Parts: sequence; structure tokens; C-alpha cells
Amino acid sequence: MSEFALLTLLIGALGLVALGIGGLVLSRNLFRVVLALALAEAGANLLLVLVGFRQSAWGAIAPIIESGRDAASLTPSMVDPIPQALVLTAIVIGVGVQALALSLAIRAYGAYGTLDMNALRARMETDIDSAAGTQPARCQHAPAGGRPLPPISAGARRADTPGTPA
Amino acid sequence: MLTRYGTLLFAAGFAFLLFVLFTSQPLGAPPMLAGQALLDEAATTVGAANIVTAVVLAYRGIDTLGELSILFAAATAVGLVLGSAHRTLGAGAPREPGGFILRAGVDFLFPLLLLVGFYIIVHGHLTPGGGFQGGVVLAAAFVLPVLARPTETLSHKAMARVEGLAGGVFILTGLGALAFDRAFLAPLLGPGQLGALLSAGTLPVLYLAVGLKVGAELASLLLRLSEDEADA
Amino acid sequence: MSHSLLALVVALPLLAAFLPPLLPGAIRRLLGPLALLLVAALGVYLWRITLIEPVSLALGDFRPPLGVVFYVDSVAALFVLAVALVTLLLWPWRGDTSENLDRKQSLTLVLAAACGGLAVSGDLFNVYVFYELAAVAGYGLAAGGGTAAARVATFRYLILGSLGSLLALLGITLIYFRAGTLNLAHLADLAPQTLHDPFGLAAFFLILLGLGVKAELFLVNTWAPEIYATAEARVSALLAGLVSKLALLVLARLLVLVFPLPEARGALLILGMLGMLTGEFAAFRARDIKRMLAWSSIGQLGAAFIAFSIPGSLGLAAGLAIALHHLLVKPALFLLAERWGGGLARLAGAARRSPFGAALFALFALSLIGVPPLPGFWAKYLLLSGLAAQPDNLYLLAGLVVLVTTVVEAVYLFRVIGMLHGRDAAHSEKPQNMALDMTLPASTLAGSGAFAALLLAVALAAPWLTAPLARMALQMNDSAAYVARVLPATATSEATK
Amino acid sequence: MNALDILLALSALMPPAALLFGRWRGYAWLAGMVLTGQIILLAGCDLPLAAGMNLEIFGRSVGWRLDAFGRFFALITLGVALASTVYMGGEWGERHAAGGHSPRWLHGALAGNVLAMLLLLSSQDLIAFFIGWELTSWAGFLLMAQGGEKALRAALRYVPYAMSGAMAVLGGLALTLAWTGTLDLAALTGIMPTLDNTKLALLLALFGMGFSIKMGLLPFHLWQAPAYAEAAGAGTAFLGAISARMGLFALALLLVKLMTLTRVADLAFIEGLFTARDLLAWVAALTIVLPTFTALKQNDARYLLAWHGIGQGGYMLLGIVIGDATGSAGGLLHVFNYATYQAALVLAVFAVMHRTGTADLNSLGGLVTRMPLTFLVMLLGIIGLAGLPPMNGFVSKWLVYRSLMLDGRPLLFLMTVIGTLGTILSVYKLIHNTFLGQLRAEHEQIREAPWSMTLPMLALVILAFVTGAAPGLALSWVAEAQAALGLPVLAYTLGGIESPRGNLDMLWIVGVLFAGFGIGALLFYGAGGRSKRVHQLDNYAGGHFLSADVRYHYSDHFYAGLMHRIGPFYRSSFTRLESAVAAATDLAASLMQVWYRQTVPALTLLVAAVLGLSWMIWK
Repeated sequence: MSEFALLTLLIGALGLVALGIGGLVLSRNLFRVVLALALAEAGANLLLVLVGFRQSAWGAIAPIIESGRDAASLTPSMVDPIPQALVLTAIVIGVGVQALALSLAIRAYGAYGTLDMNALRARMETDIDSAAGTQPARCQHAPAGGRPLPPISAGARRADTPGTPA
Repeated sequence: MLTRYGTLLFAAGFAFLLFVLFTSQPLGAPPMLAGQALLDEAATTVGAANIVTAVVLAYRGIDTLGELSILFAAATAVGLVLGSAHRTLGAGAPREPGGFILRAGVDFLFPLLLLVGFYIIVHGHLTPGGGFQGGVVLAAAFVLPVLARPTETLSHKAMARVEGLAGGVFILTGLGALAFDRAFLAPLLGPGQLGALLSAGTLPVLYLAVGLKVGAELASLLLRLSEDEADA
Repeated sequence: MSHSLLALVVALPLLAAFLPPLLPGAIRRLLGPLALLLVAALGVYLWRITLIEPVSLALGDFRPPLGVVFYVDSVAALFVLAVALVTLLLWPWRGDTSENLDRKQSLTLVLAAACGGLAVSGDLFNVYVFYELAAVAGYGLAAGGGTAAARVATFRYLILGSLGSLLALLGITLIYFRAGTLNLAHLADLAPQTLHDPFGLAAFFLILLGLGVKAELFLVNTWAPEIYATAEARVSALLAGLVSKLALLVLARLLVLVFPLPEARGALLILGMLGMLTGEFAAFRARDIKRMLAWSSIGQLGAAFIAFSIPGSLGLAAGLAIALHHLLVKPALFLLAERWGGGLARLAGAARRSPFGAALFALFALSLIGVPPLPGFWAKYLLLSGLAAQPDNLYLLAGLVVLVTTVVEAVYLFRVIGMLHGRDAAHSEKPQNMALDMTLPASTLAGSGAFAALLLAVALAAPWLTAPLARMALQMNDSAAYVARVLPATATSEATK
Repeated sequence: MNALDILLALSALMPPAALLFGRWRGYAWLAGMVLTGQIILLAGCDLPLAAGMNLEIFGRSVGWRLDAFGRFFALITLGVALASTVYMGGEWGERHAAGGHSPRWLHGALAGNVLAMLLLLSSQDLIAFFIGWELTSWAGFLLMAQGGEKALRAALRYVPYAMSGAMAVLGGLALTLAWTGTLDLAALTGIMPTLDNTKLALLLALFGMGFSIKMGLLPFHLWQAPAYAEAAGAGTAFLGAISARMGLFALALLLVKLMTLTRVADLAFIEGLFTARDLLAWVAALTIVLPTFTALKQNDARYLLAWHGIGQGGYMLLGIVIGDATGSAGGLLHVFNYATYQAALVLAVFAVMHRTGTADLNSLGGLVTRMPLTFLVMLLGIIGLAGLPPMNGFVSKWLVYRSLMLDGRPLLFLMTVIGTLGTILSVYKLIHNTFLGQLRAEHEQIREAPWSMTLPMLALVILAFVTGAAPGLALSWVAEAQAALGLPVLAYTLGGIESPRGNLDMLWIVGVLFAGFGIGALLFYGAGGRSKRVHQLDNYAGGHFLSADVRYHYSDHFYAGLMHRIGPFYRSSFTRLESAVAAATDLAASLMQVWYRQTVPALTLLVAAVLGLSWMIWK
């Protein structure tokens, strides 16, 4: 594989990472956040495989000894098997984490009826405060003079309580 | 707006920094200090033609155990989040069964998927593939019928048993090495003949456990997500 | 005796987590505690032998740079013991349903296995796997609180944690790219030639940010108040007490073995200082106990980061002392917050209902502040004397930060103590306060009482514990011994070079 | 086991014993006996003594060793504790317990204070010192917090001060270790003066701040009065009489023994004009003046005395900072003298409170016929506090004045005189509003305080009188302490001092005074001694009968004219300083919390990662 092709692959993998992280930051929708995470992880995994790539005289060989071939002649030009094993592990880890994230998103949606991260965070803060019996902290976007925010009506708060199907 | 451009700028900057780092030494010529030594001796010590398998199950078997545990933890956590299985199906809205083509196709595919899945698993030490890949195919085999006939569901309890059994077998096989005064997860029974189906010692057994566990975990994950969707 | 028993640290809890579906009900409830007890016994055994000499185990009998290695020095052994004991003390005995109880117990066991693995692992990627394992189990447990707020908080935690893991993975990729090996001993051997440059530092920084999520490192610790406010108190105790310490331990090991560079220490020092400042000051304004404890633990871990940034075994001793002390105190405080978790105003007069609980709280608070002769004081003493001995003025500034934040810490902790002993809530005008029963249940008292007993035992035994602590720090600081133990034949490293 | 071991072991046994048996009536007598035994043991033993317990922690030895300087303070501590314990054991303690307070915890806190102070006073190295220091702080907190809601609040106000002080000391300890390599006090005596000026100044600032807070020196004094005044009665006496003096002990140790005064005088702010020593002297002088006049404004007897406690600390420090034989002896002697009459005064005030239920100076009066013994105690006590003969307060203040004049510091002398003036004014207010003037109708039936209360009070004032008439008794301890600390030793006689520049013989002074009294009495009784006793409520003014509900007792706006003059200087500037610090902390805390309420934490993480990586790569 040429130098150029390798660089292209590298840029592609890094681009995936950058896109993923950018999406992670900018997305407010929980589902998109999970997708962005998957994207970034894919990029990182690609990088890991790329790192194990070895250019040799006869091209790169997958680390599998085909039956009938002499192992000793193949191994010097095989690519590094360790990153491949690592990637396998990393992918499976990613799957587990993403499934968990999705299930959390489903439940959050079920309870609050929205997938918007900002709205969810505000609702969560309210819930935490009402459960602790404390006054909610003033939102950081509130005017500096400290004009109190309109109180959350009792009805709206009740709907937030856990266990009630939305 | 500022956040948006700022974020993009920083994400690009991050990628650029990584680019600088990854081009600071030539790609395609990794140092491979451990990798080369491993390539040289894997065939004789472990006996797996697929050296990646040797790494996954033998050299880095503990990583694989951790990985299985992560899947297990994720499946358990999903169960904890989404609630118990009993109330979801049946209690939720009734779902339409799949169309004829889907049902017939699934009936046709089910045995084939099973076969392919197990084939991939048991040849994991010889060819590309193995427990993870085969496990995913197995999971697909069991999820598809549920898509076709939503009223017939798989028993979570049975799947939990399979998971437990497979995980237990993996660890107990690893612990078995202690009985022979070897270290945890050491492959037993000798390398055998390179390239034969019955070679590489206990690796196929481990891969079978991995395949079953991955299949069961993934199937239960997917089912739980789909069941809950029906519920909500 | 063969050291292959080492693997049981991970294998036993995992086995106990996997097997329950196959077993009848009576046995499956006992399996977890039994496994943890065995691990605890193993920890004691390991600690005794490793105080003399560290041991290592090449998993699968593959020679070290190829396979994964477990390495246990006295520090790791002590943490193995701590993992088992603390998990046992925080064991979930009750759940809303039997199924969920099973799940929580399984996740707790997985968490214990992962923490044990983090303590003993000697391989960079293996550390990552165990770290992720701990993370996923932690997410599951945190979401297990059952409220909708807990789910949202866990989602946010999960996203931050996954981003951190991603960065850590990138860092590991960089290291592998440069050094071609993942074995920590091998890396330690190679680092001076390959990794002690901007490239290696960048990799370290990425890993620091990544693993720092669990260690509540400043920058990546915003999850902590939300999670601790919503999760069950026992889970918060596990995360704040145990998981954070293991992540910290891994980072400290990496710092000592592979990156003993001033820049790496500087990063740790600055982030630790910022964590201490933000954590303790934020706790000063906290309105409820759980978030107050969360911020306070951020501050305490900041102190531990500062300590580990001090070069030499003195810094390690200070860091270990702080980490172990926090490990004893914070879970106990969270246990007390199980019932007292609400707003501070609700606590008025609670000491009258539970005088023993209030006394325990005061004891832990005093130790946290560092009042002699409680163990917290010795930790703080080590930290400050270590900082003062450094020529760099930044360390002196860190010392000042430690002193100032301690004052802040004392004020908010004593505010709670004052509240506990103040006028009874039943006498106050607000009627909604009367409905709350602030009496602590016996199980809570027993659990935190056990921690208190340990704390007092440490306080009494302090003169006899200094020598082992110094020995542990020396062992941990001795990277040459690490390399020699894991890669006994220098031929190995020669051959692969 | 030597005497010190026995002393410490007994003290260590007392707090648990108090917690176990404190509810039993006889406990106070038991504790009193133990304390008496300790005093006898301590007074009789040969010093210095090293305790048998010697720990080895982190390669440093931690041990205890008592010298004559420590013994001087230890004796006062034990004596005051004895008086307080006995006071607590009688009717006062029963009333306290009946009010829902725990006698066990009060006894325990007192015993804990004694233990902590003994550990502090006998520390051999800085670690043992710091342990004692912290224990003293927190035992003090425990004692302060015993008196109900207000006391708890005052005690909580003490926490930030105490912690700031402790942390300053701890910081100083760490730097000392780093710069000198040792923490042993004896070793430091030689090494610390050799440090360069910057280091020494930093150490002085850290330690000095820590110790000043405990002592209640000027910018750090706000916590003390409410915390001491609101505590439970016997606790207030103990705290007021000796607790704050631990700060003086530490300062004296630091300035004289560790750093040496000459070295402190080298640390110049303005070369040749104003040094760290001058600064200390002026802080001490201001501490005399300002709190004393604050005391004048108080309407609560407890607060009035507590504010005086702060002011009197200034005399002690001033004497020690001057550092000659006379001045330092005066400063140290004042510790003892002050403890005797302050404890007596506080106990008297609480005896009045015990009978009348209030310490509000505006709702008392005319109690002299009801509680004559308490009146006597308070009379003698305020004479001591004001520093007039024949009480012992005169001797110590006289020594300080004299050394100030001999040292050529007229301005400081003026300050002390102004302070004394303020003291006299305010103690007159105290006794007048309590015992003189109009008796309130509701107080007509009250009786003298019980013996368990008057006995310790009387014992204390008798002690104050005896050591006033024969100061040589106390000066022998002071001279020992001076020698142990490394100060020039005062040449004393039984009646006072002997010096080429003039003697002081209290025996003569007291004799003359009493002769004067005798002549007056002779004249009075010789002239027939005619007097007529009338009922206190039997009053007429301008031929008009004054019924009991008419208030003619001049108590509110006492010294209205004076207060009008000095009022503008009391705009509570220190209180504002305190609340400014609190507000700044609060603001910082709110700002820090914003960090933990981010909507998108991933963004900051990304930014940080990029910046950090750039730093690592291009550094």
C-alpha cells in the first residue's frame, strides 16, 4: 500500500474521531449523541488497526497461517496481530456501552417525554432538588440581579415523579 | 453559534494534533516488539493457525474474559434499567406479526444461521472469525423469529442460564490450568497439529463458550430493547 | 506456593457473578459474599508475602511481553484486600425485586472483579478493559437507583465516561504505535528511549484525561455531583470510595513506571489543585448532603493527585495515605447519607434521634479535616511535608491550596454537625419537615460503625503502620524492581529489541 | 512511670470516666480530688521531665517533656479546672442538667480540655505540639457548644477561625521541617534563628497568625467573646480564664525560645524604624484598647467579661514582647493573676444568673443585700481586673508599665493606661448594675448562691488577694518559667521586686491600705457609727414615695457622654472585614459550582484536551 493510501486512511480515521467528538458536543438529541459516540469509537478502532499495519516486500499479510504454507516464511511480513485482537475487544466493549446508553435514553424519554439534553438536564436538576427538599440553585443563565425564575407548578412536578408512565 | 464554530474548531484542532502525533513516525513500519515475537512463536506454542485467535484467547485471554464480563454487565445493566421481563411483553400494546415473506424467510434462515454461526465459531482458530463473529450470527438467528412472531418470545431465564453456563465454562477452563500447575487461562491439551480442526488445545472450547455467551447476551440485549419499545 | 492464585482476584468474583442463574436460590445469595471473603483472605495473604517481595504472574504461561501479566506489590495487595472488604461492607442485601437484587449483586461482583483487576494488572490494554468493565458496572449500578433523574444523570455520566475511554484508547494507541508493546514493565524499560518526549507526554495526557473520569480528576468530574445525588448511597459509596481509588492507583503507576517526567507531574499537580479548589468551594455552597459529599470527594481526590505529583517515594506515601484514608471515610459518610441524604435543613435535631450516627458523622468529619490523632491528619501531614520540601514554588502554592481548602472543608462539615445537634426539626414551623423520620436504621449504623472501627484502629496503630506504608511507597516507586520481576531474563527484552 | 506520666495518664482517664459516670452526683468530687492530686504532684515534682511515651512516626519521634514554663501554665489550667468542676458539681450542675443539657458531656469536655492542654504544654516537638494544639481547639469547641442553640452558633463561628489558625500552624510546621530538617523543639532552638530573614518572616507570619487567632489578637478576635460568653457557666469560666492563653504560651515559645526576640527585632518593615517586634507590640497594645472599650458597650455581663478577656491578653503579650526581666515577668504573672480573678468573676456572674435567671445588666441591680458573698467576690474581682491594689492584677500590670517606661516606649505606655481606664469604667458598670442601686421587686426573695458555688469563687479571690499581697508566691513560678524559656530572670522578693531603680513591696502597700481602712473605720465608729438600716424598696425622692415599678436605676446608656465621644470609632469595622471574607468565600463557592452545572461537559473536555495536548507537544 502506498504512502498516500496510508495517509488517506489515517486522515479518514482521524476525521471520524473529530466528527464523532464534534457531534457528541453539539448534538442535543440523546440518540444522536449515541450515534456520534459510535462514530468516534469507529474512528479510534480504525486508528488502532492502522497502527498495526506493516508494509513489507510482499505486501501485508493477514496473521493467519494458511494450511500448507511454511509459517516461518510468512511471519516476517504479517501485520501485527495484537492491535487486531485489541480492536475486537474494543468493538465489543463499544457495543455494550452503546446498548446501555440506548436503554437509558429510552427510559429518560419515557419519564420526561423528551430527548433534548438541555431539557433533560434541567428536569433532572429540578427532580434532584425536590427530592432533597432544597431550593433549586439559580440557573446560570438567570439575570445577574437574581430575579427568581417562575416556580415550577405542582402539576408539572408531579408528572416528573418516577414510575408514572408518561 | 459561537459554541458551534468553537466546537468544530476544537474538534478539527484535536484531529490535527492527533495527525501530527501519528505522522511523527512512519506508518506501516510498526516497532512490533511484542507483535513480532508473538508471530514467531504463536503457531508452535498455541497451535492456532489464526494468530489473532491465539492472541484473543491465549495470549490476551484475560482481556477477552473482561470483554465478556463487560457484555454481561451491559446486559445486566440494561435489564436493571428497562425493568423485569415479565411485564413488558403482553402488558404492552399488541404487536402486529411480521408479514408472510418475513415469517417464511425466517423459518428458512433460522437453521442456516445456526449452522453458519456454529461453523464460524468452531473454525475460529483456523480462519477469520470466531466466537464474537459467530456469536453475533447466532444472536441474529434467535432475534429474527421474534421479529417475525412478536408473541413468541425467548425465555430470558433460559438465556441467562446459557450466559451463566458459557461464562462459567470459560473461567473454569481457565482455572482448570491451575490443576496442572499452570497459570490461569493457559491453553491445555497441547497445540496439536497446525491447521487441523481439533487443534490448539482448549481454544475451540473457549471460543464456543465465547460464542454462546456473546450470542445470548446480544440476543437478550436486543430483545429487551425491542420489548421495551413495544411497551413505550 | 505458586503465585497462580493471583488470578483468583479477578476470576472468583466473575465466577460468582456468572453462575447464579444456574444455582438454586439459597446458594446463589451466598456465592457473592463467599467469593469476596475468599478474595479478602487472598488479599491478606498476598499483602503478607508481598511486603517482603512483590510477585508476578504471567497469565497463560506466556512469557511476559507477549501475554498479559499480573503484578502484585504490597500496594496492589492492600488494594485487593480493600476492594473485597469495602464491597462486602457495601454489599446490596436488599432490592426492590428479587430479579433486580440479583442484577445488582452481579454488577457489584463485576465491579469488584474489575477493581481487583485494575489493582493487579500489569498490561496497558488490560487496564483499559478492566477500567471499562468497572465503568459499565458502575453505570448499571448508578442507573439502578430507579428514578428518572438517575437515568438522565447516568446517561450524562456514560457519555462523559465513554469520551474519556475514547481518549484513553487513543493514548494507548499512541503508546503502542511508538513502543510496540503494552506490557507496563516492558514500557518502563523502553520509555527513556521511546516515550520520554512530547509524543509520550501527549499519550500520557490523553490517558490521564480518560482514566481521570473515574478518578474524579478536575475537568472530567462534572458527573460526580449528579450521580451521587441520584444514585443509591451504597453505589455512590462504591464509586467514590473504591473505583476512584483504583483509577487513581493506575494513573499513579503509569506516572511512576512509564512517565516520571516533570511535565507529567506538573499536569497532575495543576489539575489536582484545581480539583481541590473547585470541589471544596462548591461543597461550601452545597444544599444537600449527597452533593456536598460528592464535591468533598472531588476535593479529596484532588489532594491525592497533588500528592502523587510529588516526586519520590515520599509523594507516593502521601498519596497512598490520602487515598486509603478517603477509602475508609467516604463510603461510611455515604452510608450515613442513605437516610440523611436530603437537604441540610432537614437534618435539624437528627442527633437526638440517632446520637450514635451523629457521633460517627463527627468522627468521620474530623478525620476528613485532618484532626490529630485521627488518620486523616497523618495523611495531610505527609502531603504538606512533601510539598514543603519541593524546591518548585508551584508546590508551595499547592500547599497553600491544601491549607485553605481544609478550612473551607471544616466549615461546611461543621455546619452539618451543628445542624444535626441544633433545634429539632419537629419544633420548627415548617410542617413538611415533621413527616420525615431521620432515625438511622441499624444496618446503616452497623456498616458505618464498622468503617469507624477500622478508622480508630488505624489511628491507634498509626506508629506501627508508618513502616509498612513507607515500605509500600518504596516498592511502588521502584520501577527497576518492577521490570526485573516481570521480565526476569534480560534476554527477553534484548531479544525483542 | 514518672510524675508526668502519671499526670497525663490521669488526665487521659478523666474524659471517658466523665462520659461514663458524669451523671453520678459524686463525679465532680472525684474529679476535683483527682485534679487536686494532680496539682500537688505537679507542684512538687522536679523539672524538666520527659514522658515515658515516645512514639516513632514517619521517622520522627513524637514525645512529651514538661519544663517549668509549661508547668506554670499547667498549674493554672488544673487550678481553674478544679474550681470549675467543683462549681459544676453542685446546684448549678443540677440546674444545667434539668435544662436538658448533658452533664456527662460538659464534664467530659472539661476533662478533655485539661488533657489537651497538658499535652500541648508538655510537647517536646512540633508534631506533639500540633496534636495538642488541635485537641485544644476541638475540646474547646466541645465546651463552647454545650450551652444551647446560641452557644452552638457561636461555636460554629469559631470553627473557621480555629481551622485557619490550625492550618497556618500546620503550614508553618511543614515549612519548618523542610527548611530545618527537624521538628524537635530543643533542636529548633538552635537552628531557627539561623534561617534567613525571608524564611523567618514567613514562619513568623504563619505561626504568629495561628497563635494569634487562639489568643484573640486584634484582627482575629471576633470569635472569642460570643463563643466564650455563651458557653455553659463553668465552661465559660474555664475558657475565659485559661483557654485563650494557650495562644500566648505558643507565641512566647515561638518568639522567645525558637526565634529569639533579637532575631524577631531584625525583621524590619522599615529599616531601623519599625520591626516585626514593634508590630507585635502595637498589635498587643491595640488589643488592649479596642476590645476593652467594646466591653464597655456590652449589656450582658458575660459578654462584658469575655471582651475583657481579649483585652487583658494584650498586656500579657506586651510584657513578653518587651522581653526584659520585669516586662516578661509581668506578662507571665498576668496570666496567673488574670486566671484567678476572671474565673471568680465569671463564676460570680453565673451565680447571679443562677438565682435571677439573667445576666442582662439592664435588668439587675441592688443585689448586694441578697447575695453579699457574691458581691464580695465580684468587688475583689473587679479590683483585680482593673489593676488596683491590693489585688494581684495590680502587681502584674505595674510590672508591665514599668518595663514599658524603662524600655522607652511612652506611646505604648499611654495605650495601656487608656486601656486600664476603660477597664475601670466598664467594671464599675458591671458591679453597679448588678449589685448596687435599685433592687428589682422580682428579685426581692432571692437568696445567696449555694456553697458549691460560692466556695470556689471565694477560694479564687482569696488566692488573688494573697498573691496580691505577697506576689513572691506566684513570682517564684514565674521566675522558673522565665529561666526555662530563656528570658532574663526577675529578682523577686516575697512582697514584690527588688531593683536598683525602685522596689515594689506589696506587703507594705497592702498594709498601708488596710491601715487607711482601719483609720476610716475608727473615725466612723469612734464618731458613734450612726447608721439606719432601711428596706431596699423603701425609697423616696423629693418627698415622693417611689414604688417598685418606677425605674430610677441608671443602667441603660451607661456613660452616655463617653460613648457619644467614642461611638464613631465603633462602626464594627472588624465585623465588616469578617463578613467581607465570608461573602468572598461564598462568591467563590458559587462560581465554582457553575463549573459543575455545565450543560455540555464534553465541550470543556475537548477544549482542555486540545490545550493540554498542545502544551505537551510544543513545550
